[in-house]
Amino acid sequence: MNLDRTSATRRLVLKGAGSVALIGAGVYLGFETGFGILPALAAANGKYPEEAFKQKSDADAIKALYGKTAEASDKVKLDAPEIAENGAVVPIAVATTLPDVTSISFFVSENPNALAASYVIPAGTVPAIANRLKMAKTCNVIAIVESSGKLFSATKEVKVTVGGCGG
Amino acid sequence: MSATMSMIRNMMISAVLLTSGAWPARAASEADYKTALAAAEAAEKEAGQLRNKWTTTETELAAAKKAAAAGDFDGAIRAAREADALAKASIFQATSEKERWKDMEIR
Amino acid sequence: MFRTILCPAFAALAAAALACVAASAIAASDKADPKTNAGINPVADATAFRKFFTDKFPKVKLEEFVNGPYSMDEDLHKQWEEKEQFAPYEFALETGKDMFSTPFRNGKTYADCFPNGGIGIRQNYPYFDEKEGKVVTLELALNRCREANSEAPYSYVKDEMASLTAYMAFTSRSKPMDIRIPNDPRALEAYENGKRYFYTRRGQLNFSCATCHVQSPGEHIRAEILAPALGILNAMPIYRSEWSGMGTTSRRFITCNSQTRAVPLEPQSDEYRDVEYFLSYVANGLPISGPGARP
Amino acid sequence: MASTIRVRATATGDTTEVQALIQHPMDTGLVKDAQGQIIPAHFIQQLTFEHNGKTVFLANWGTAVSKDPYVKFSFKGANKGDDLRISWVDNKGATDNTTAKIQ
Repeated sequence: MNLDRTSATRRLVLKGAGSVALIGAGVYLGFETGFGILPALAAANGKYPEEAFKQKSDADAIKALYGKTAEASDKVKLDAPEIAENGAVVPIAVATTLPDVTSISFFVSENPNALAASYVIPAGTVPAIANRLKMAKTCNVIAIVESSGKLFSATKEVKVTVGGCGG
Repeated sequence: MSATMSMIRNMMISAVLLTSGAWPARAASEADYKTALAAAEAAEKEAGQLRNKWTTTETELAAAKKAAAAGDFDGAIRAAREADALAKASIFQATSEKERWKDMEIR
Repeated sequence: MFRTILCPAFAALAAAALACVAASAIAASDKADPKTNAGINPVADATAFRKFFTDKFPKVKLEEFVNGPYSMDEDLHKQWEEKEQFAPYEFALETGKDMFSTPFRNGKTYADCFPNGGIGIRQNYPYFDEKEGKVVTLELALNRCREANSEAPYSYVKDEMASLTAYMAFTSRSKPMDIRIPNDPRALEAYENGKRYFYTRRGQLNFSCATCHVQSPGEHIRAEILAPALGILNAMPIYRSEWSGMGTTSRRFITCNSQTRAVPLEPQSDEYRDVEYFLSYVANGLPISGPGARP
Repeated sequence: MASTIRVRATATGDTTEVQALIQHPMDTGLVKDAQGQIIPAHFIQQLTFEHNGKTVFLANWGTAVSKDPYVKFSFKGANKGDDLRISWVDNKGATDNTTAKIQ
């Protein structure tokens, strides 16, 4: 079932018209597997950083994830809104010109757990990511880029409140 | 009509509602509660016929019944009188808006 | 224009301590309401309506009014563009497409109930049904189609209805809204009733739809920015981040009512059908942009 | 059965831009339902993109990723017509996968 949306008029915003190419019929397998708790390993390999996701503050999460601290760098371009239209869906993206990037992570400082997402960037993958995160309240969004073993960061405050006139 | 004007207007309406008359000192009885509730429900029924009920009236009516069920007739009467005042305000709003809506109409 | 306040002479209320501004008492009895057709002029209304908003927002292109809050604020527009790359209503849209072509138990499908098989017709809804003498909205027509084929009607505020209207809206995307008012006094009355509902203040907050969407579009109510009333229904149904789910026109009307502390009416009550008729008519010519994503 | 994964992969020159939208509640475990019961945490933990058997992108997600999660990235070295395999696993062990053709 392939919803044809190649014609430009079908797209509200003409941004790189692509079409849905969906061949394989994915099978939704809902079964219980013993998903062992894995030791906290550096983010650069494929293991799920369970420990890092448990940390409260962004500093602890960064330490649990990378075991070192980051320095701010203007080569890390963090794109986030001034005022989030809604705390449940905040579009946040990062791009960097730093060389051989192996990992990119996003932290939301005042969320119950600061680490929101951590990405492994194999060689040949462009160090730029866009995603949509949840934010509990107005706070700092921090993007960390691991480039040739060193950590670089960018930080931006995003305002978050509820909407509507109360009722 | 500027938003601040409607703010003042709302405050005046709610102020008028809150300063209801003073209550007799003796402990209220169930009968007093029943009469107060009947008046409030009649007013709310009329507001319903005018298709203009307020959610706050409904919550006060519910609070009145809940307080009465718990035997707190003083509280129940206070809530029923509040509901009555709110219902009457919503009736007033419906009747006054019959003509006043034109004030804001784009022409 | 100073709004006079009539001092309410409620029997139940003792003399209020507050100084009461006694104003000209509005006659309690209802003045003869101008029901004559002369007083109702939808064409003039629509022109004035459109001019009000294009004057108020000269920098916003006419067809952009259908994007609601996103045409009012650059930072919000950027977030919307990001969302539209892969919009959250994708799933509802595809579910709606499946549902639309899945036959009822009697083998018929929605296509048999609608002109042109239901494809590319959303811009003509709601319409005035001269047999019934009332406005018929798309959501109502869909449920009537289900009942005509002995299927249970869907809730007007839940996902199934939103998916169906999302697909039908999608097939009409960018077509101009095209609502007609037949030369029938009942149609004019329905239109007027919708306009009256739109401008009537309700709820303890004493707001009308116009208080927010005519007086203060572009302004913040906490995090949200108010949409202009011009073309406000063109993007229906909408996926709202606030609800993290789809919302039909009915759901939007009901939640707006509760926000002003007015008790909502039954979905698809005459008032809602008429106000949808009014709002769609004055948006004639503006493109359909549903299904939409909203804060 | 429709997959929970919607993906668009478009190759321009040597770079392929990939966008994915996945149908998943991403419950945080901190929210109560209408009856006041806590909705247990239920979120995608790992999302993997593979091209020619090699992982080109791996996402480790926590509870702060939005419902019906979306991600966009690009990678080099793929051509039009290649397959891109996408799979996810969530904290309950449920999984889903699909394969898309790069346009």
